[in-house]
This record gives sequence, structure tokens and C-alpha cells, in this order.
Amino acid sequence: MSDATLAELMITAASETWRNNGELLASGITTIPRLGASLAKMTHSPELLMTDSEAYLVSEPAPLGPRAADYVPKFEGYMSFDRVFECVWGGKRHAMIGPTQIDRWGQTNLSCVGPDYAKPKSAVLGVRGLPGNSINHINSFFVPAHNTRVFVAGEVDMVSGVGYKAERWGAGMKRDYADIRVVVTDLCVLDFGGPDHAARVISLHPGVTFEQVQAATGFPLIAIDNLGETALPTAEQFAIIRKLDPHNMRGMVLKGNPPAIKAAA
Amino acid sequence: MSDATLAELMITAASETWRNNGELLASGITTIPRLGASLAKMTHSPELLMTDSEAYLVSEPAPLGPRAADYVPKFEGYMSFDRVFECVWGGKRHAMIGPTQIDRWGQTNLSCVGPDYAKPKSAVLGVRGLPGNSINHINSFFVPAHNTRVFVAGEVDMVSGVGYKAERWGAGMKRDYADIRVVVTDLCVLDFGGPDHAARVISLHPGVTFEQVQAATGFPLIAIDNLGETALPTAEQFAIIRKLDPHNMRGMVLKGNPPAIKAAA
Amino acid sequence: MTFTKQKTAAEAIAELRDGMTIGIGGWGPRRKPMALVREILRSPLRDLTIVSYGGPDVGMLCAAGKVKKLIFAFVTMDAIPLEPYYRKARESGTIQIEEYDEGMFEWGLRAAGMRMSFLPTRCGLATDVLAKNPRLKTIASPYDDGEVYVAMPALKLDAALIHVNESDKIGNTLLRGHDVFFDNLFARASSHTIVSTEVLHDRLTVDAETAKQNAFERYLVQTVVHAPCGAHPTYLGPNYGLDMDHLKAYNASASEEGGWQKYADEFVNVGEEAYLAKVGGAERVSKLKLPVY
Amino acid sequence: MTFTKQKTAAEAIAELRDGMTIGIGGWGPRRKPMALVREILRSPLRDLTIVSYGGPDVGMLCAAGKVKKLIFAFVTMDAIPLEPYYRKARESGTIQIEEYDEGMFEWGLRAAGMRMSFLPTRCGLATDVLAKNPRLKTIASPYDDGEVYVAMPALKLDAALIHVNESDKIGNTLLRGHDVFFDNLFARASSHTIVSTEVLHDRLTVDAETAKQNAFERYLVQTVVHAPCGAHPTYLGPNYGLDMDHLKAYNASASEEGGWQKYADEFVNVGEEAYLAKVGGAERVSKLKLPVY
Repeated sequence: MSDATLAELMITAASETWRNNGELLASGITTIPRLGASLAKMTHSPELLMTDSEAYLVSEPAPLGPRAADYVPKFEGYMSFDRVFECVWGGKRHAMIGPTQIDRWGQTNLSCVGPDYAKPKSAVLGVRGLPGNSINHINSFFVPAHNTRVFVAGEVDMVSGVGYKAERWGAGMKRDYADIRVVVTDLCVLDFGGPDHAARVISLHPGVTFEQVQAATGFPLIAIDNLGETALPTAEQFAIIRKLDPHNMRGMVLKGNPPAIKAAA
Repeated sequence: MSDATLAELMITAASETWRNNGELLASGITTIPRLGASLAKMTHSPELLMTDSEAYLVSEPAPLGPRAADYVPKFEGYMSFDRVFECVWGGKRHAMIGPTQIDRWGQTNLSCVGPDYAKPKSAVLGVRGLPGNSINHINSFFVPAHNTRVFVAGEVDMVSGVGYKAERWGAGMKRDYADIRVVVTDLCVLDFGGPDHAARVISLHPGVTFEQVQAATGFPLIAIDNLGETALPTAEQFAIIRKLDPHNMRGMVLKGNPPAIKAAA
Repeated sequence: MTFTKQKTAAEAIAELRDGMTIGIGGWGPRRKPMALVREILRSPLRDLTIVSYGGPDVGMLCAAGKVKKLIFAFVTMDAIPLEPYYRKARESGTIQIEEYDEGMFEWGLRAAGMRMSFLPTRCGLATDVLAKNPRLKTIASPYDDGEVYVAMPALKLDAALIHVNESDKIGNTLLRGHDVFFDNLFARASSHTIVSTEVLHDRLTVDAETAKQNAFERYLVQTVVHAPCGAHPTYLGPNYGLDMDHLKAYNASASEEGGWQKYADEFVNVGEEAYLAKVGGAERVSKLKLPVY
Repeated sequence: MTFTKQKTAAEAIAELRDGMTIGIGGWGPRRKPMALVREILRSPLRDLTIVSYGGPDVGMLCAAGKVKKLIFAFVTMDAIPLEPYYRKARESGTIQIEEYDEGMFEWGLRAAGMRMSFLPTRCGLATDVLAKNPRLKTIASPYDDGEVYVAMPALKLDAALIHVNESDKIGNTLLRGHDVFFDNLFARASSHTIVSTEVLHDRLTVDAETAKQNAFERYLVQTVVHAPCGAHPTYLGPNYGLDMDHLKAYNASASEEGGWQKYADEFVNVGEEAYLAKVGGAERVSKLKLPVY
């Protein structure tokens, strides 16, 4: 679908990170991650568990936004918040959220920005479930505006989610369950699969160059061998995305709702 | 009621231990303790919480045994087993059970009898909830046949419930919540309120002498000053007991269902 | 039974003292005991330590200068992700904070309910939750694994505020929504729980299935306040949804000079009866659409 | 979804290995996965470590010599308080035991479900649960209180057996009784959970209230066995009550010379279909009165 929007491309890219995860809870938080997880379940990974984003497990992803009066969610189980924590602690989850900052070690921040923790420049949400999620199960991230304020040069201001910075891990702390998969941004898809968990670009969105990504990132990036383009959604994927998001909420996430194929500068 | 049975006297005596407990869960396990708790709730302590002995809190004690077809328990809340444990750990409970052995320190055994724990002479139930109950909340006990096999000379064979034996308590272990109230037997009512928690007889059932009780007990007992008789049920108490136990299951607990007033030997 | 735990909101809040640690049930903008929170706003109480999965409860208490310290994992109003008055307080450095992972927070409440000093957890290790909190210590497994955990300290509460769908006068409560959140643990962690209720019964007698909606025992409840629409403007399933118009106006007030004072004068200081009238009465509240997440 | 977890009981039990640690859901004589237990009795499995709030499941496995070690808090059949075959095994010293308080036992399952090595508890201190168990260690709070707790080790299970009222072929289950007991924790503590179900659906789609009866997520379930009357002779609320006649006969068999062999020949070795016929068929089982406690 060469007329896909960038948001749709990001949804498709996000969905790939839940491929071959086995049977676990796929939690995509906010519009694009949620549509990514839903698309994964509707296509390559029907075994994924998913909630109605409130308290129940559904066998079919719930569409976004206001629903037809006769819409009945397909409940197959229960997932109250205390159950979500049990799920997290048991490790059977792959979540994708949008942190405020990410650093070269894969550490994330959702708490506050600025050098003084007692009097931050900007208070965000708080650490939420990031400390527990990041140390217990698979995590991926979503960045709608790839820039050096998100991908910071040094360490994130308040480490909310764990990463691969060895100095943060004291003796006896179990790192085995921490597993960062990908970061889907508006420019590319990244992972931390380089030497010593260095950040790598694993695909560039159509029309984006590695140099553009590097310039928008506060720390050095590696390009994987044979770095290619992020795949555009297929017609089948596009049809499913439209069904899952009938009110086109995905069109409001990125400024100006740009096309997937970036016009030449 | 001078024609009361000994079982009815014991029920009445048991009910007294729940007086002025405040609002907590009264758990009487097996016929006589349960009727004692129920009687307490129906008379002097309506604030007590009580279950249907399965999973629900009831505002009116459920009668024992088969019920009229139109009987509807008065459910006021829920008390699944995991909630019972939370109640125990929070300390809001006064339970009365019948242990296999009790020693001079108030320690109880419900697990097995005999000197060899690996190959006991008699396996009973297992420790059940005694370790947790005894260290967390108020406990009382019920003994249908007061003898030296129950009230043992030395320490109980397998300490299932904690008591006042100092050597059992290591440094830093919190003893503050352990609180043994009374033991209601077929001869008397005991407590551990003597010097250094020594066992005391606090009332004798009609026609029983202190010497008889001492002879049936494996460790020395103290008589409280002005040791008197255990009160017979009043007419009101008797009427309530009959209503709570319409099939006279209380009549099957003690061998021969003897009268409350022991005939002179 | 003749005893009753019923009090007015003012009487209930008068039982609290300056400097207390107060837990608030609910989650973000869901089932918050807002009538009780507004009563605190009207009271002279101060220097409170607030323990909350925070929503507008935290924001309003911050705005009114009631908060000395906040123990939290987040503050949000969901559809309006950032709570404006929490942000102001946090960014001005006028409140002390203790920040925990959502699950650690649960674990701290659970420890308190068990009367334990701590419970171990892996959550928080290798983050600034541990590094920036001088109160937190670690503990090693005494077994061969030797794994090091955070020792999450008990979050003991002097009081807890919880809004329920139904209660009777002796504290038997029902939570009829999709999720209890952690209200049961707030009640257990507290030595004094004040419940506000949408519907007040003299005495609850229910069937077995309904009895399962009883999330904590009545011995945990010290005070019952009848407060219809008492969770407004937050979401009380299945009774009513978020009042987005109200939350937007509240949110916007933070951008105005003297905005909080205007909001408080209009909605809080007038008393609860006038509050309810101003937001459209019980009839409008009962028609607020349940949210679709 | 086209994948299925459905297997026959024999196929399911064939997945287990000698020496495994196997958790069994239910409580005493309530909701025990007896069809699966009988399948173990028919199998060559041996040297098992059984983790159970024990009832006749434990008794039968002891009688058949399947148990190397028992991890437990009690074994009982409620109305018949003492389980005869458990007593024989225990008194003959032929099984190893690890005895815990009921709540410690829960805590051990919970630790395993959280993939932690231990959880602290006050329960067990100052008793022989601690003194007679060389495996148990204590741990001191790292805070000022310095309180010493038992460090309850995780009860990690190689497999868990659970009987449910309803399941679908991919492991969505419903527990419709009054109490879940700790079946959810058995499922979490196990790396391989086998569910037997009274009713088997192709795929569950239920309303919200019914969905709350789902006590653990389907990713915790590896195998689903369709086993109508599969809890017999134990109590499966709301489907059927205890079979007191059967339990009395089973209990009496322990007093006879060769009693277990006779019981096994009559009820176990004949296969599950013949078992059900011998106990009166589904029609009789469905009429077994629910117990009044």
C-alpha cells in the first residue's frame, strides 16, 4: 500500500515485534502500539492474549473509539490490574509504551525531565509500571517524534525502566528477565542488538537516511548489514487496521499525519 | 437450665471467650466451638463476623446440619480461603479448634503423635493453619476428653501452634500477636494466665473437683482465687442453642452425651 | 445489630489529623472518593502524606496545599494524561515525593495489611526508584540463589478513603465495577478506613454471587459516609462515567492566573450539595457515559 | 485460532516424568482433579513429589506407592477427617515429608509464580514447622524493626493438575464454585499445567460477569482434558457434591487386608469409562447433593 500513512507503517512495524512470541499478553499502550498488537493478533500471531484495555481478556481485539451500539466484546477471560501485576512478575507479557526519554543503554524515563529530581523541569506521569515491566518481561517502545530530546546524549534523567548499563546492576540482581526488543519511531526501527547492546538501526522508513536518524539521536547508532526499508503495510494489513480503527485515531498521532513514503527533502 | 447437657455447658462456656473481642472473625471449628461462636453472636456480641463455614460472611449464624428447603443464608460478605489467610495475617480473628495435644506452654499439636517425626505413632491432620493462626491472632481451644494424652507432661510431639516456651522464640521473632485465651474441656475451663503463663483452672464444671482436673492433666495446674463453677446455660441461651443445632449434633460430641451436672462419684 | 458506623462527610474528615498518612483508593480517574477529598479540601487539615494511584484526588490536594509528601507511582487522568496541579506541585519542588513502581506500591500496601515491615520484589532494581530513595534497602535471599531484591517497606496508613457502589451502615460494602483495583489492600493497610458509598443500606443481605463483590471485611471499615455521586468527576462503573467536560474545565483552570482558587470557590467551598447541583445533579451524573478504553 | 491443547487423560499424563514435583489443585475433598489422579495411578509414574492441600488425591497416590515426598499442610476428607492411606504411608515412614502452615504453603506457591526464590512470613516461627525442616531458613528485615521472618521457599512445580467447571480447547477456564481456593497459584507456580474440565467448549465467549470466573490466564495452561465427573468422588460446586458412600467405602477399604488393591482393581484399573459406570454414571453423580458446611 504505497499510499499508506507513516502511522500505518509504524503500526505494521510495531506488529512485527510480537511475531513468534508464543502465548503471552500483548500490551500496546496508546493508539499506535495498541493497533500494532491488535494487528499482530489478527494476522501472524492469533495465540497472543489481549485485554479490552480495562479488565477483561478478549479473543478479538477491541476496535478503538466509540463503538456501534450492538458491538459486544468477545470476552474469554479476566485480567484485573492485580492480575496484570501477577502476569508481569511471571514474565508472560510483551508491552510497548511510549517513554519520554530513552538512552544508549535502553534505559527509559516516564517520570520527570531535568537535572534536579526534587524540582524537575517537567513532571510527566511517574515511573508507572516501568521498573517492574522492564525487569520482568519483554518490552518494546514507541517514539512518535524521533529527536535528541527523546534519544538523549547521556543517561535519561530519571531511570524508570532498566537497561543494559552495567553500573546500575548490583551484585546478585537478576538481569536475565530484562529483554528490550525494538523501538519503533517515526524515522526507523531500532534495537539494542549491537556489540555490548549498542543501539542499531534495523530498518529505515521509506525516504529516511541513516544520517538523518543519527542526527536526531543523542548517541551513536550502528546500521545493521544490508540495512533495508521498513515494510509498507500490505493490502490485508491495511484493511485490518481500518477495521480496528474505524475513527482514524491513528491519523491524529503524528503531526500532520504524513505519508509513509517521505517526500524527498 | 439444670437439665442442660455437658455439651451445652461447654457451648455456653465457649461463647464467653468471644465476649468483648470487638469486631473480628469468630471461627469455631467443629460442632461445639462453632455453636459457641454462634451463641456469642446471637447474644452478647452481635458485632462478630462469622462465615457459613464455606466461603461467605453471614449476618446470622447458619444452623448445623441439613436445613429446611426454604432456608436462605443471610450473606453479608465474602470470605474465600485466601481472604481467611489475609484476615489471619491482619490479626482480626479469634479461632477455637480442637488440637490433639496441648502442653504447659500452651503449645498445640495437630500434626502427628509419637517421638519419631519421620515415623510417627499416629498421623493426624497435619499442622493445618495452626502455625499462622497462633502467631497472628487470638486462639482458644476445645478438648472433648480431658486426659493426660491431650494435656501432655512434656512438650507436645510436634509443635504446630506457638506457645509461651521462651526457648522456641529466637531473637527478633515477634511474639506480640500470639494470644491464647482459654481451653474449654469436658471438665473445666483453663487459661494460661498464671505466673510466667502457667496454666490455671478458671472454672470447674458442676460436680468436678480441682483434683480431678489435675489428675487428668500432665502438668501442674493453678486454681484461680475463688475458683467457681462454670455457668449453666440460661433458658435464653438454651433456646438459641436448640435453634442453631436443630438435629442435636451437639449430643454426639461427648461419649454418652452426659448431663452438665456430673453425678457424684 | 444496633450499632452504626454512619457519619456525615464532615464528621468523618474531622476524625483525621494534621500530618497523617492517608491512602486513597481507586486508580487514576477511576472510582476516586472525591466527595471525601473535597471534604478534606474544605477542612483545615494540612501536612498530609498522600498514598495514591493518583488522579484528580492528588491534583486537587496538591493545588490546595494539603500535601506535604506524595507516595505514588503515577498521577494521571487517562484521557488527559498529565494532571496539571500535580505537575505544578512537583515542578515547584513544594512536595516531597516517594516514587514506586505500580507493583511495588501494591506490595507495600500488602505488607502493611499483613503487619509486616517489608516484602521483597525484583521491581525497582537497577532504576532510580531505588537510587533516588534513601529509604529503600535491598535484601538477599538466604538460599543458594542469593538473589538480591528490593525490600519494599510496608505502606502503613493512618487512614484510607474508599468509594464503593453500595454499603450498609456497619461497613459491609460492594464493589460492582469491572475491577476492584487495590481498594481491598488500602483497607487492610489502614488502621482507620472511611468508606463513602453511592447507595446506603441499613443492612446488606445479598445472594452468593453478589456477596463476591464484597472486597474487604467490615471489621476493616470504621466509618461509612453516604455520598451519592461521590466519585464525580471520576468514573464509577457501572453507575456513571468520567465527566470529561468537568475534567477539561478543571484542567484548563490550571492555566489561568488564580485558576485553582476560582475552581475551589465555584465547586468546592460551596459545599457538596451545591457542588452536585452545579455539575448538573444526580440526573446528569447518572447519564455520564461509561468510558470505552 | 486453530491450535488446540486438547489431549486425552492418558496423553496428558504421559507428558509427566518420574521424579517430577506435581501440584494438585483443590482443597481436601473439594474440586480435586481425580480423573487425572486416577490416570497417574494407572501409569508407571513413580517417585513423585506431591504438593497439595491434601484430600483423597494424596491418599490414593500414597496407597499406590507413587509418592516419594509429600509437601503439605494437611490431608483430610472433611466429613471423614483422617485420610486412611495418607496415615498408613506417614506412619510407616515410607514417604518423605515437608510440612507447612496453610498460609506458608500459599506463600510458597506465590513465590514460585513470581519467579522469586522465597517470600517472608511470620507463620511457622517458634514451631516445629521450622525446627523439623532443615530446608527452611529465616531472614531479618533490613529496616530498623529488624524483625525475623521465615523465608518461605518457592514451591516450584514441574506440573500442576487442576479440575475446572468449564474450559475451551485453548485453555480459557471458568471456576464456578464459591471459592477458587489456590488453583490460580498452582497454575502460576507450574511450568506445565494440565486442566481437566467438566464441560469442554471449542472456544469460550462469555459476558463480563462470567469472565470474572476465569481465575488464571490461558498462557498458563498447556493441556486440556475433557473429563466429565472428573472431580468425583470430591465436591465440585455447583455441579455435584461429595460422594459420601464412595468415600466411606474407600475409607473402609484401608482397614481390609489388600483393601487398596481391591479398590484399585474395582475402580481404577478398569479405566475411566468403567469407573464412571461403576459409581452410577453421570446421572447419579449430577444428583449428589451439594454439601452443607
